[in-house]
Amino acid sequence: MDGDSGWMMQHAWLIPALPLVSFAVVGLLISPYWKKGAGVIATLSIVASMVCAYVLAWEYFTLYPAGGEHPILVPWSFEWLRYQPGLAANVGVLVDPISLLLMIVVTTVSALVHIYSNAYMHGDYGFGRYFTFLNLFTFSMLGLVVAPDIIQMYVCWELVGVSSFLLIGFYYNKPSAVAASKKAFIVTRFADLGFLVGVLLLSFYGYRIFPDWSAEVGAVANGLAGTQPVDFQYLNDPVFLAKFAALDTTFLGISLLTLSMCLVFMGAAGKSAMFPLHIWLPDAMEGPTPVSALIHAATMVVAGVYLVARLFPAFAFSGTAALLVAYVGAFTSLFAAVIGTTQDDIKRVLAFSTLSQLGYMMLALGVSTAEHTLGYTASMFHLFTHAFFKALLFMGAGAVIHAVHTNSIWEMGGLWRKMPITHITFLVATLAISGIWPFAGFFSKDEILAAALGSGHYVIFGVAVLVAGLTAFYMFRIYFVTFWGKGRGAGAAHAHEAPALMWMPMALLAVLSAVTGFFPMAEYVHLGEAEGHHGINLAVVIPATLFALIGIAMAASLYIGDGHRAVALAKMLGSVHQTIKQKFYIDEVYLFITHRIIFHRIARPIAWFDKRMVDGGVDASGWATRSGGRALSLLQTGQVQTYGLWFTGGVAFVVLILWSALV
Amino acid sequence: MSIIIPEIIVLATAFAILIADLFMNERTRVYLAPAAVAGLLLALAVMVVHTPASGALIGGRFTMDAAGWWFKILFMISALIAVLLSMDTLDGRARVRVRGMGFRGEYYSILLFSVVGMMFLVSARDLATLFVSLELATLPLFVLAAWRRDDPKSGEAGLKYVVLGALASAFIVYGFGILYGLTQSTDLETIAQRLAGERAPAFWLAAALVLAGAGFKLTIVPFHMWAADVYQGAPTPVTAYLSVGSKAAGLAFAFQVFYRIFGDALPHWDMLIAIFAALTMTLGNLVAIVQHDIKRFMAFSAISQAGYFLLGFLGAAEEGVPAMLFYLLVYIFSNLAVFACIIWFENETGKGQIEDYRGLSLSNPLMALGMTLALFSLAGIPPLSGFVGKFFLFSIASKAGFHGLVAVAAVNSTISLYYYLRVVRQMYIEPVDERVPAPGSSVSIGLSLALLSVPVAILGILPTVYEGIHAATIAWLASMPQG
Amino acid sequence: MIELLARHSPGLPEWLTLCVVLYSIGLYGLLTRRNAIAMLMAVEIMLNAAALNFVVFDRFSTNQQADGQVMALFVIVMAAAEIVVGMAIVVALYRMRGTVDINQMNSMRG
Amino acid sequence: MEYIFVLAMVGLAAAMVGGGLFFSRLVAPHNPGGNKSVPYECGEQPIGQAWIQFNVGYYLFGLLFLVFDVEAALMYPWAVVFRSTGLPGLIEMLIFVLVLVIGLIYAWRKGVLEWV
Repeated sequence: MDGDSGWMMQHAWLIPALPLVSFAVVGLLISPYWKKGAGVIATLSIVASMVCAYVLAWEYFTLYPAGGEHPILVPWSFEWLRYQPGLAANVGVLVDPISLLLMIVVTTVSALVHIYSNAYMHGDYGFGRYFTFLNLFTFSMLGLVVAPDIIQMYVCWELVGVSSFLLIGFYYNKPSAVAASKKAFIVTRFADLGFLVGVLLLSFYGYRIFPDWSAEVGAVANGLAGTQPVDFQYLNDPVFLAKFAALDTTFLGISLLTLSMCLVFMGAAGKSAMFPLHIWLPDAMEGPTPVSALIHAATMVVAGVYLVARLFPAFAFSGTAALLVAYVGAFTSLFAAVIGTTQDDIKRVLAFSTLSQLGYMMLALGVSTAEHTLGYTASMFHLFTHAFFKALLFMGAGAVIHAVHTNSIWEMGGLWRKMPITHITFLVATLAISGIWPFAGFFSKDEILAAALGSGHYVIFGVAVLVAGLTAFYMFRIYFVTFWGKGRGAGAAHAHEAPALMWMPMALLAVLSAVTGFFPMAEYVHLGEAEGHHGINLAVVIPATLFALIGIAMAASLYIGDGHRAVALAKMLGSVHQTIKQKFYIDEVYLFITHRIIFHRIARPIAWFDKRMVDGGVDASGWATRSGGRALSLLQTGQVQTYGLWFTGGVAFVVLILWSALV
Repeated sequence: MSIIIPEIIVLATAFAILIADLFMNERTRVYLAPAAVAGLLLALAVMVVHTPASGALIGGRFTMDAAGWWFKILFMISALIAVLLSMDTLDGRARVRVRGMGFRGEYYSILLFSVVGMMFLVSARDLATLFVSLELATLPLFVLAAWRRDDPKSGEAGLKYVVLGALASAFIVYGFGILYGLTQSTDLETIAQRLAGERAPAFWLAAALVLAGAGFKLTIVPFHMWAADVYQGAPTPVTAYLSVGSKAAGLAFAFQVFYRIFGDALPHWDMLIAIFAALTMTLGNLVAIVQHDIKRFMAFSAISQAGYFLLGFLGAAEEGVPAMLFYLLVYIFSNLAVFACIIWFENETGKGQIEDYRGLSLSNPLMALGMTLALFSLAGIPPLSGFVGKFFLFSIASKAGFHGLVAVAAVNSTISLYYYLRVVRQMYIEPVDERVPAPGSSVSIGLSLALLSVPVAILGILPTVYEGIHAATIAWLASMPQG
Repeated sequence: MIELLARHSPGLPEWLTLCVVLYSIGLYGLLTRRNAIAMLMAVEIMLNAAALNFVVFDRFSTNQQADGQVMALFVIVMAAAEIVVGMAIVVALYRMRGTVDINQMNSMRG
Repeated sequence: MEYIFVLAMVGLAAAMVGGGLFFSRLVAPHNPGGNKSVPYECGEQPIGQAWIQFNVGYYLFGLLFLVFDVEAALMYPWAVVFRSTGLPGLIEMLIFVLVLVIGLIYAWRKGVLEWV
């Protein structure tokens, strides 16, 4: 590395290492003996990691100031697994604007969630276990973010999945939580299968193309000697992509590049809950609410977006794969927003809103191209702002749930008086997500819309504007129902403000949600030339704000007061409303497919075959092995002279073999 | 001169313990084990401080090189842990007293003599020193195996070991005699030079005799027969030391003869080595399945592990040697960790059948966890160190073109997983009929297990150690006469 | 008579044959004798055959290093050490079992 | 021709042994039978057969003896070359003997030399 790179740059590994150490310490030593200490130590480690991330960002942008060139650095790495000469997987830390962005988001939100959880989980039976898992998650997520190669990315990707699984099923004596955790794990694992195949394809061809590539770009001369065929820098290299896309091998007429990118996107879609792999996310709300805030709103679910962004040059080169990303994103955002308007469970509404916003980020990535990269910046910008306001929304929801002991918005109401701080912060976040000036969401959404419009995808632009309106509608729906009107349930009557440890992180996030929109993201995160903050594009702002206001107005008219108009509307819509409320019966479709078709028609016969034939075979081979062992053990007679005879026979055997081998 | 200091320290410790024992009473003899530990630690420290030591003494009859450095470190670590594991039994701290385990001073000094023998073995460059140090390494093991004076099984184990060991020595020394006759030299380097291209039948006979001797120490089928009975009959701490020390010495001896004497002919023997590797792992694994006594079970496990070691001889030395050394390291740690639990369990309960371990996860979860970890490492489950070690060895065999052998090895790995899991199943899954009384804990064994578990878990993930071994091997090969 | 002896003084092949015969006798004894002490004696014969082997080669070798004789000495010493250990074990075993019959030493097998 | 001395030596040795036997036969009184045919066991009355198993104590002494027996085997060649090895050779041999002496002292202190 450069001699003048700072201390933090050289010790960047500390950022993921601190949570890992804390995970080990808390999990093995602290949590069994000193529950309270578990929370404190876990929190401190994340705060330390957060400080490191800030220092690292500061050092990086001091070296490479805003608006200029932002190279990808790998300040620390070591060879981890050498498969064969010229193919090794490294473990390391990659530093560039988007990894820094993610590091900051992950550590900040994680630190705040840790603080918040100290109060939220107070007195819970699994307090120590909770913080152990939370640390594990933070470590895995940071490891994923800083991965310099696709192998580390994949390993951490799976670790993130595991910790998510553990946290969703945190209340393991609650059957619905266990079912939800299984569902999340199976669905994301299924998606990861695609990712894995994609990784294998990439590394297989990456390895084969690698010698050509290094000859062509003069890797050794250009200081790229340490590059491995699985490094992102190599996989994103235009020379490599051109060679990869030009390979003769195709699959069903799709080029291998597009195929592997689509497979990688399958993994990303699973983790970021894109349609049709979204079904696990609403159920994942069974986990503790701070976990939802951290994992299922701010960080883990954006891993898919991050993965696409990380491989953006490859997606852009493929084109087709990018379009797939754009359309899946757009559809998911609309689809989820529609469902979000009908849900009664406050966390579920937020979950669908997360889906919708993730769709937004995906579509922004999808519409951008190698030349026109505004969407890339916009997507990262939205990821950044969304992390704060969505975490805040979840924390607010957590505070409310903590106070009223129910998830149903119809049992809340009138909470603004009893929980003033929660109310204010929730309102800020709601305004932010609805895209009202000057809150953060306004700016990032605005950029996404501008990107969609600028790239000429008018359908997608239209969908996005519509979704902006729907978002405002359903968010203000739950806002009005929860905080306005009269208390409708027993819990709502006895609600009281959250403790300081809970509201302080919320207040901090509220400030962030309000102001981060003014952050000149484009000067920091960009591909190629910095395009500069493009200012306010009226063609975008006017329809978006208009739709948002319409949404708010509709929500106000329907849900302020006793809500009889909403009931009447729902009745009028009848089966349509019911269909939406049942999430378009997607879960039922999956159930039908898995149970009726896969289990009954396919799995049962296979199981029968397995039981009768395969197991029989396995049993037989086990029996044969054991009998073989028993027979051979008879040679061991216990007679030392027999042993001596074997020894002598062995010598004779060696002589014979050597004779035949050397003659 | 400094290169021989570790040997001198260990030897001096051995004598000091022997003499001190004469003037001590039963109460003060508990300090003998710490003294042995201290001596070994001091020797280890000198060894580490003097890296990378190389050089020759006594007219080249005692030389030191990078690979030898690793071997000596491993020998000393094995002995160190063996002493730690023996302490409770010998000092009578076991809850179920093991009778007939007296004479502590002798025990430790004999163990140290054996270590010195092994250390000289890797430094030997002459048939005489090679043979004498091999005997010095082995003879103490005979004595240790027969240590328990009131246990007929221990005596029987010792007798079988000594008879077969003497037979192996006779084969080796006769082979050496023929080699001497062929080359008129006892210097290994000269022998290798004069043997180059040798195709006389006498050469095959000599090679066969020496290989059989090496196979005996390494427990290669069909020279392995002694191992099961000796492992089972010997006192458990001795078995622990035998299982790693004897194997390490066997590998060191195999190194000496394969690379220093037969280096020229070795590439022609790959088929022979492959056959023995396949035989060894298969037989060891199959017979291990039907065992009930945990020590006998570990004996067959050790036999099958020896088969994996052989794979390393199939490839080029610069790849095979580091792989074998690394696997030896991993094997020593994992096997000693398993034996730490076995010794502890025997001390606490006096039992040694696999079925007796039922419910251990409830009565002592930490011990059960340590044992599980080590067994998984032996079975080669990623990401434990055993997996990485096997991975290197398998890849060498596959590069050498022995795909069938790799398939056999992989099948054997699966079989071994089955029987290692048998133990784990007893500890974790089998229902417990009565509440197992919570066994006590032991400082020395707990410490050893803790020390061992860490490398078992992380050696596979941290590549530094392997890289160190690799670099050492390259240095060693460079120091070899004709590369 | 002296000339007769000189003409028929045994050469390398004869000596080597003697070594092999001795060695084989020892091996045969080891594999067939039931008495543990007799087995140790058989081992001793084998080791001595090996020592003789060295001496023979040394006698017929062209260099004057006497390496073979040194080896033979070491072999003798090692053989003695081996026998000492073996005898000690046999004695201990006899005290416990009252027999040195190797065929009865099979309590561990399978 | 140099073997003639060996031959003469053999003849002389045979003559001395044979002569001794012959002379004693000539002069000694000849009175076989009675206690004289009993095996000589240091003046003790023989008990049982000669083909008995010996007391293990004999073996222990035998083992200790063997150590020094073999030591002598190594000392002869050392003595032959002692003139050329000089002081270092002496020190080496002393170390060697010291090791054996330690063994002997150990056995002595442990009571191996006491007859049981």
